[in-house]
Amino acid sequence: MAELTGIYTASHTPVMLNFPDRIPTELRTEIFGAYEAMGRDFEAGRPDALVVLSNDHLHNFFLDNFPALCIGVGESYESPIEHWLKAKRRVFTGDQAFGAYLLQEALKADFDPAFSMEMVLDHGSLTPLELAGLDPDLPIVPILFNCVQPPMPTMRRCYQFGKFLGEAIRRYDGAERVAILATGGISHDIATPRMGMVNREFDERLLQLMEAGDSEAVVAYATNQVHTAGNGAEEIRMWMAAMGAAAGLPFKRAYYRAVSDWYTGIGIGHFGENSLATVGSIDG
Amino acid sequence: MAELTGIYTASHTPVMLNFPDRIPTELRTEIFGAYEAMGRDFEAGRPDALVVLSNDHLHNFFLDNFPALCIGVGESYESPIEHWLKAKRRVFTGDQAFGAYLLQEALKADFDPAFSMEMVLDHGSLTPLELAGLDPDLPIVPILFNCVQPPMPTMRRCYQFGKFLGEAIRRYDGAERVAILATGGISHDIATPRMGMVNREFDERLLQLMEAGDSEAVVAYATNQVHTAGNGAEEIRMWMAAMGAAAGLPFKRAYYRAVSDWYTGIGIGHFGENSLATVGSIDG
Amino acid sequence: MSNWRQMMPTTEAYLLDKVLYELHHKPDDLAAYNEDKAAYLARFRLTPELAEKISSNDVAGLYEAGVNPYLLRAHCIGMRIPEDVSLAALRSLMKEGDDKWLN
Amino acid sequence: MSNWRQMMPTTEAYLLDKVLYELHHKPDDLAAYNEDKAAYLARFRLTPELAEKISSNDVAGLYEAGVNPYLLRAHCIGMRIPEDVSLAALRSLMKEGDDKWLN
Ligand SMILES: [Fe+3]
Ligand SMILES: [Fe+3]
Repeated sequence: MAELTGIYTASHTPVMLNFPDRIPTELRTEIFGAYEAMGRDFEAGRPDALVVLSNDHLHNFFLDNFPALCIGVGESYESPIEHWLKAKRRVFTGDQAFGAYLLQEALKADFDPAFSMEMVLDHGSLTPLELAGLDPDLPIVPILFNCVQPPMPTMRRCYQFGKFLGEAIRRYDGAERVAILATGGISHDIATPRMGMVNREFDERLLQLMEAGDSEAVVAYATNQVHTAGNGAEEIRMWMAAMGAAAGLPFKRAYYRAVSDWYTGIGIGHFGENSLATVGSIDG
Repeated sequence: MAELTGIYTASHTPVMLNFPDRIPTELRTEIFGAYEAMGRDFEAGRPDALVVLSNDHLHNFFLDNFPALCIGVGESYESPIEHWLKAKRRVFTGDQAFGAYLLQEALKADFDPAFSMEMVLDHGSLTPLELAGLDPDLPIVPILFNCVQPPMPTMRRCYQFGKFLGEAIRRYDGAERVAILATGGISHDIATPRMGMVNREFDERLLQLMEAGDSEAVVAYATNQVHTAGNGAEEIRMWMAAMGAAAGLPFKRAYYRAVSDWYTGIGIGHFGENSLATVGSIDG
Repeated sequence: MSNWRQMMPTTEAYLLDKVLYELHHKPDDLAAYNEDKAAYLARFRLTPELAEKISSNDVAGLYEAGVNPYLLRAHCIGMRIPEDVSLAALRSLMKEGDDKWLN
Repeated sequence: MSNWRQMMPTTEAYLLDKVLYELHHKPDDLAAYNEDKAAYLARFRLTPELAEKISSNDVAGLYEAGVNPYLLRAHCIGMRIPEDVSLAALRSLMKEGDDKWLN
């Protein structure tokens, strides 16, 4: 029986690493500080293992075999895969037994995930882990959702998968303390005419609904309004999954700014009784 | 609203094409005749499109991204992919719109299939189509189930997917007449100490249960006994899906022989009111 | 506007996607492309019009053809197309109303 | 007996699988392997013991190491290992009771 030490949600973008100087130093310091604060909170829970919910940005997966869901069961994961990403190479330790357990339980529970014994993680997983300053030797299970190429799993389905995941983790005997990091979103556009715009109203409403704790309302809002928030906002599928795994734990935003010059509404949040201090504000 | 013109189940094996002479001419003629009879029955239904339920034998998919289910949405499919298969190269026409419809409906219905816009089909799809002498220009949608590398989707899940599939096909507006060919099994072992043995009792019991029409009993038998029938028997997942799609239509075996020198229990069957004449027998 | 040009990729978009994918994931492809773009693109089943969209860095044209946006974005970065050039190309396709939440 | 040696592949099995997969699916690999097996196998992160299982066509050893049976079977055919040789190697691993439905 594992305890969930914390369920975190955080945006990711390669721009943070590739073009840090596109935003003022003060703002950058504030944002990086918010990720570090998440990392310190995360480490205070002393997890033995981390489940990373993220998405592949067409590096491991291509349209000849694109999974809706893919569970990592590798022994280790190199990162990054992008030859153009300004990040130092890392090797994450994989928790193969935990990944195998989640995969087998998911199939029994009528989910149809693909599995992968070898992936090279992209900025989607790397950026938040790097900025949060997490111990690189903490064993991880990456679970990747298709948010990048229609047709994609529904928001509701991702929420359901998260519910399954939370239950399966709590039943797991192989670890004592497990954390979840869900990364992606919030409002942003990648390579569309809207790129560089951020729909902060969408982000604010989503965060409010999540804080209000009505999961059905969150899923409905995400489903019906995501098209107003950009193709990058499709990544809130991982936030839906985190909410499912949280199984009613309260959500609290820790950070939000609409950062146009980084093309993204940058949000960090947390499900649980203990608290990440809230920094930043909607009118940043 | 499409009509299902026929739902067929048939074994496949590369040995049929690679080592035809390992069995006596008379037996080979009988077996090939049974596939041709299936093909004639199939064509009598005049389908506009064919959904092929099969499995990839680690050609398109590898353990770095292995899908539980994968729906083909390609414009065409070359075949075969095996450099060692003695078959002439063919290009199957893909029904891209139909594949896209089934994929999108599956995601809405809480299945999590991968999709592929480019696959080279292997003997699993090619052999039965070739032996049945089907029109190579009949547009197809291949749907591939993982039956070859644990962990795999459950028998029950494959049955449920078939139920979804039958309903989605019947609702489809883009074709008038659709056939399903499910291929794989029955008892055989690939590259294990049992290779070359056929568990004809398993096959007989499975066929009897299918003919008796109790789907729950079939799924339970398949789930609990498949380990007695060889790793190749895991391919009856496609028979489970065909049974789900048949939605209660009666099943009738058309052919069965345990063919040790081709390493396989070769079965052909059909769901529907009209009839394929039964040839061959269990004590062949 | 929709988040996506195509809810199911066309074969044309798929073929473009395949070039952009292989270019940035196969070990020697980017160097081969930079050395001789026409020769590299001839490996693929592209029409001359589609090949031209890639070789001329026609970011707007690739977007309109339905290329996956992440492949397009990675290609822009990987080919070192200046950010303001690729952004301006995309922005040129903005339709009235699309910019209602510009900030 | 179970249909499978491993209900979840070990990393060792994965590494062997990767060699067998690439050998028969990448365009030049089979020729390179046939020309110089040791040099080809050195491309992979295999222990000498694992590499030896492949280069010596140790069908029984590969089976016991948990190699995917379809990759093993395709390798036997692709390498033209005689059918009776590969069958005999596998059959040598038969345990009492496994043959109860031999026919
Ligand atoms: Fe992303
Ligand atoms: Fe097969």
